[in-house]
Amino acid sequence: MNGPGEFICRVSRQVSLGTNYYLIELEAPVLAQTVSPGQFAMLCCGEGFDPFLRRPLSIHQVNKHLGLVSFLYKVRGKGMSWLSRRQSGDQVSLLGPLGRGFNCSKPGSKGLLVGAGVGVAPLLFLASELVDRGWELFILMGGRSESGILRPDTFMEYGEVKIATEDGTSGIQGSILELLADELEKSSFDRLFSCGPVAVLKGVQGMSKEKGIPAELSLDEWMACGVGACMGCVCQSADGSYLRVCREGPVFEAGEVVLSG
Amino acid sequence: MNGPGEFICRVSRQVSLGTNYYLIELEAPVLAQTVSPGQFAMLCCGEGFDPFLRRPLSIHQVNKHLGLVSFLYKVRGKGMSWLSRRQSGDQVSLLGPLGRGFNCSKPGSKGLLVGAGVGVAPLLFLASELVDRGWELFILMGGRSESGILRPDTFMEYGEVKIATEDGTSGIQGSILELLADELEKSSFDRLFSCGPVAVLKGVQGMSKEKGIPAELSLDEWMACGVGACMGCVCQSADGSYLRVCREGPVFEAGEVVLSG
Amino acid sequence: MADLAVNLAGIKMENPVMSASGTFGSGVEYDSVFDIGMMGALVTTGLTLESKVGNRPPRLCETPAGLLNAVGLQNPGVDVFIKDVLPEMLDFGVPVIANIAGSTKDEFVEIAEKFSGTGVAGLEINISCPNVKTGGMALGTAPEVAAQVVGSVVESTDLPVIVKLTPNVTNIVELARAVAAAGADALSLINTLLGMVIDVEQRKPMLGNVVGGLSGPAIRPVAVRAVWQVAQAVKIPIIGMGGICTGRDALEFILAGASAVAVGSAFFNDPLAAVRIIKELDEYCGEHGVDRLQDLVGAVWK
Amino acid sequence: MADLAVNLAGIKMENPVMSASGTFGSGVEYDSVFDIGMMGALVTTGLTLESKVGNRPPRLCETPAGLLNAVGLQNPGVDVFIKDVLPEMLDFGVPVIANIAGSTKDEFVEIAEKFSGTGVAGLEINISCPNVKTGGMALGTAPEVAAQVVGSVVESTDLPVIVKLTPNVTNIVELARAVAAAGADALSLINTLLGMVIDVEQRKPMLGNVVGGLSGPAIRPVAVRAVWQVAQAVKIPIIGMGGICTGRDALEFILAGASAVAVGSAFFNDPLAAVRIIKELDEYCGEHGVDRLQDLVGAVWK
Ligand SMILES: Cc1cc2nc3c(=O)[nH]c(=O)nc-3n(C[C@H](O)[C@H](O)[C@H](O)COP(=O)(O)OP(=O)(O)OC[C@H]3O[C@@H](n4cnc5c(N)ncnc54)[C@H](O)[C@@H]3O)c2cc1C
Ligand SMILES: Cc1cc2nc3c(=O)[nH]c(=O)nc-3n(C[C@H](O)[C@H](O)[C@H](O)COP(=O)(O)OP(=O)(O)OC[C@H]3O[C@@H](n4cnc5c(N)ncnc54)[C@H](O)[C@@H]3O)c2cc1C
Ligand SMILES: Cc1cc2nc3c(=O)[nH]c(=O)nc-3n(C[C@H](O)[C@H](O)[C@H](O)COP(=O)(O)O)c2cc1C
Ligand SMILES: Cc1cc2nc3c(=O)[nH]c(=O)nc-3n(C[C@H](O)[C@H](O)[C@H](O)COP(=O)(O)O)c2cc1C
Ligand code: FES
Ligand code: FES
Repeated sequence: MNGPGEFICRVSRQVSLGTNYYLIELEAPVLAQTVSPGQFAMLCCGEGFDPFLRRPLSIHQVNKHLGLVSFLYKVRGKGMSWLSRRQSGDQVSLLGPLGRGFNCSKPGSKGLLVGAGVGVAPLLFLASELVDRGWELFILMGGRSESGILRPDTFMEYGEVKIATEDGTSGIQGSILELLADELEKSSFDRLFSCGPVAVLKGVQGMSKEKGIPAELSLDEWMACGVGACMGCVCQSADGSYLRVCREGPVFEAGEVVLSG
Repeated sequence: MNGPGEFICRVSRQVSLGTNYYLIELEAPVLAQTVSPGQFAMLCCGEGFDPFLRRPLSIHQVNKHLGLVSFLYKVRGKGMSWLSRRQSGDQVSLLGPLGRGFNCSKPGSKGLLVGAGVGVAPLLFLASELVDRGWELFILMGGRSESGILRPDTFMEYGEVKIATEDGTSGIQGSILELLADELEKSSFDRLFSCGPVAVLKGVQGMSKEKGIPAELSLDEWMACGVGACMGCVCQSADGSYLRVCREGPVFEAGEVVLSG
Repeated sequence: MADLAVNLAGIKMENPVMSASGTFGSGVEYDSVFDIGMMGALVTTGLTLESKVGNRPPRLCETPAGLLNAVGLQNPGVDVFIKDVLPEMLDFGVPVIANIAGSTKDEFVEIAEKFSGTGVAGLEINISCPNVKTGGMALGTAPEVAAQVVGSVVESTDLPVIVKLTPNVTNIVELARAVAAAGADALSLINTLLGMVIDVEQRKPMLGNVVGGLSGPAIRPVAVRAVWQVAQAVKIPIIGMGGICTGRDALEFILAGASAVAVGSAFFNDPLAAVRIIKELDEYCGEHGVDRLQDLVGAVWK
Repeated sequence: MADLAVNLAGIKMENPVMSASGTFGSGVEYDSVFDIGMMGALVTTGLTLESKVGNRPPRLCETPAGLLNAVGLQNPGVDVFIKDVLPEMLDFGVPVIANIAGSTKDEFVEIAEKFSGTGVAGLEINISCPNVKTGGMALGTAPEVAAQVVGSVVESTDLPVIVKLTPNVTNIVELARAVAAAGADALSLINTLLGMVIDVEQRKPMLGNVVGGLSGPAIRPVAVRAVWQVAQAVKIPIIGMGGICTGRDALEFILAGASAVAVGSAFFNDPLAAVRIIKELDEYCGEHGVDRLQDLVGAVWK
């Protein structure tokens, strides 16, 4: 098994994507070679012991050739706030690659990506990998308003993009789930791939079942170790036991998990 | 009483003075007007709660006209390390002016300043004030080696400077206390003013008593509140009770305190 | 403006934010920093019958997100305090609560009696100080002993009696029940956790007193748990404290069951902490449509 | 290289740095991150007689300089563990200590017996878990009850028996004395402090289990104090833990009286914490002319 490693990475770029959203690019050649879509890393986001825990972030984009890995993130609290103040040349420690990502080798050729808010983060890397494998992609992006629709132009390079915002400032006014329902009415897909708030994941899970289309969901839980050692980050599995999001996930087949919250 | 206030100050300059020593200059017009030599401020030195306490730093230099106050400091641990990474334009919170400083209105005209290591910090502001009041000053500076002799050229503007380093890389090789003993043999002074490690303060205290020359000592203790509220920062007084370094000090007459450690 | 007022066992406060004993001097020390009259109430430093020099230094040591202290109740004694310090505290125009620390039951009674008619709004009985050899925590870990002290004080005074408990016990609920049954009008939770830091260079304890009391954000989860447990077991109001630095921290205690909160170590991190917390409580009420903050007391379990 | 080796109640370790139960999985999870064979010893996660699903999520909540957890001993049960997990742990070539968590005295004995001849180097009796309804802390706060459990396990096994104590007691020394008298070969100090965090938006507890155990640097002063108190009262060796993140932190425990130390939450802050701590211990010895690290055990009071 090619397990995770601890790396001290130079920041090559930090880009602000409007209020509260950032893209950080790190020099991480080993990680760039070994990581696959849907996997994540635990980033050290502070100096003292407050914050104490590392922060899980999904791999957003990879440049194997240049050995670069980037993360797309939203500033929620002090960890992400600290990260957003790193500048090129600074160093950031991370542990990765972690978890079980999307299963890009499953059969199929027509995929629908459903990303809400910063949940689009892992979907860009996924899109590039799927397109490399010959998939045709359709991409749904949702958010509160236009400023929460992240990097739509870049996503367009991989497939047709449709947008829904709650306030109608971009795309249709409404929920990404309405967009999804529409899309599933209109055409058929081999597989759904989704990441975002639990309400969105639940919607995707429901429609996946209803339509009989397999779906993969990327879950979010508080994490401590990130490697499966502490049993802290569990979600409920269909059989009632608990699965570690950091190890058995963060990406699960829709039927594997019971979503709560 | 003109008490302390809480101020959020813009950093106007951060200068590295060789390994581990820095000079930070802040825009603090109110403080610049009200502070006197030997007083200090409690600086917030971090973002989360680790470090949790503010750090006491003596006022090093004041530009009343421009409303600037600067601090000279040594990076020991995480607080000073954080401070050293502030750049011009960043903001730093501080509480000040605090404590009882040097008594510049005491009679006399010939003074000897004794500063060891970063203990010279409060002595520059003191020197400028004393010279303004017509004192003639002699300044002894001590340190482990040349790199620990801070801003000798600036001190020279206020009086004759003599230097002692343990390794002889600057001035005489030896202790600042030898320099002091020499100096007290050679001439007479109206008052001694000292700041530095407790061993140096003890030496000054001893010679002050022996020669009958009054001395003022600036003490160092762990502090929490800095304003006299928590009773945390005490030193022993000559009568066996405990005095708050942050309130009754940090500057004491040599005869007032019993030094330990 | 939401209604932040609270009537705590007869002590009327405009808002629930008090100072924690021993961390705020007489208030005068912070007088120029902010308007002390904004505080809900002031609590004095621990007062003993005779003056006390306190423990030898060092008395403080910073710890991760916390502070270890062993001041040891340095104070001028209750008589000097009442004569010289109390008047300036009363001048702030907010209720003043005297934190009293006897070393025996009888001393507690004697000190309590001295406070009759002095203008203090209540007494906080400190049977939880970890930094003194006699009295303090020694009187506050066994329910029967604590109840005896409290009962005697309650009998000897007309003032509301608040009992400050230590978290350094197996069962804080049992302790709280015992002092409530003995007539306590309110409880203060929590005093500091017993801790120690060692200087690995000198190979000796950092504090002159060897061990000390741990406070600050580090202990907040322990304090919230204690309030949550005790609030469900007793009927008297609770003053919650332990690492409160923000309005949200204060709300954790209120939701757990505290009617008021005290700010202590936070002053050392931010001298404006109390003012900011009051503002943040008001903002929270505004944002969440809460008219009376007291409606939230114990909302987590009620 | 200083001599860092320690023989802890017959368990021979090349250095005193162990993993803390429940924080390090079976070691396999960190296998690619660093050389697990460098550790002094590995301690398993808490093991119960039958498999246990654990508490419902959320199980974790970050606190200032700390972590609150309520995992609730999720584990496959002792039989599956011995068959499937233990072999890969033993493969690392360092002593493996089984942390066992019965819900009754008899269950403790039954689990202990299952470990005979399995290759584990010792048993750590967990009578201090705050996150389970039966067993755990409930068996570990009353000295007589704790002593009974320990006595029974000691009789039923030839393995060294380490007893892990909770700090959530009035008198940890009394507890330590009782289990030492009952035949414990060593003590582990401390398990987590009982704590709680409230979500002020949802107005409900952050953890699915409501309360949890507080660990990390926040609790270090409490842990060092406990080790310092207990080490002076008992003759058996102590494994110190609670917030150890650096070599200096480990030294605080050693100077206070611990013969070995365990690293837990620190792994979450820095996965390389244990390796770094071992290096820093060696450096300290080098810089201070210490030939045998064990010479420093208890140096603060000896
Ligand atoms: C596998 C995985 C991949 C992730 N990938 C990304 C990503 O690519 N981009 C991104 O922006 N975010 C991602 N997240 C979420 C991200 O980890 C959190 O936003 C981050 O930890 C917040 O840290 P903070 O210090 O800024 O906020 P904090 O101060 O820690 O918290 C701010 C608020 O967010 C809540 N919160 C924090 N962390 C979590 C969490 N893990 N789950 C639920 N609530 C939480 C807190 O309760 C609090 O209310 C991912 C999470 C997981 C588990
Ligand atoms: C009134 C006063 C004025 C001061 N003025 C200056 C000044 O002008 N320039 C300057 O460089 N320093 C000054 N100091 C000392 C300065 O406050 C400490 O060096 C600083 O707090 C260290 O913070 P840190 O986070 O970098 O180190 P920490 O990580 O907190 O500590 C590093 C080491 O220093 C020790 N230490 C830290 N603070 C103190 C303290 N207050 N007393 C004794 N030991 C301590 C710790 O035990 C530790 O070993 C002054 C102190 C006082 C009380
Ligand atoms: C420096 C200091 C001195 C204290 N003195 C007293 C005291 O005299 N009487 C008392 O009951 N509590 C005393 N305490 C405890 C506090 O009142 C409070 O209970 C504790 O610090 C927890 O709150 P905090 O974390 O907000 O500081 C003291 C705390 C500190 C930090
Ligand atoms: C996530 C987690 C799980 C734990 N599980 C166990 C356990 O199963 N058995 C046990 O005895 N202690 C358990 N503990 C307690 C630790 O072993 C240790 O005693 C405590 O965390 C203090 O050390 P630390 O601050 O270095 O983490 C657990 C701690 C954490 C953080
Ligand atoms: S975060 Fe530790 S098991 Fe997932
Ligand atoms: S630091 Fe609080 S009294 Fe001096």
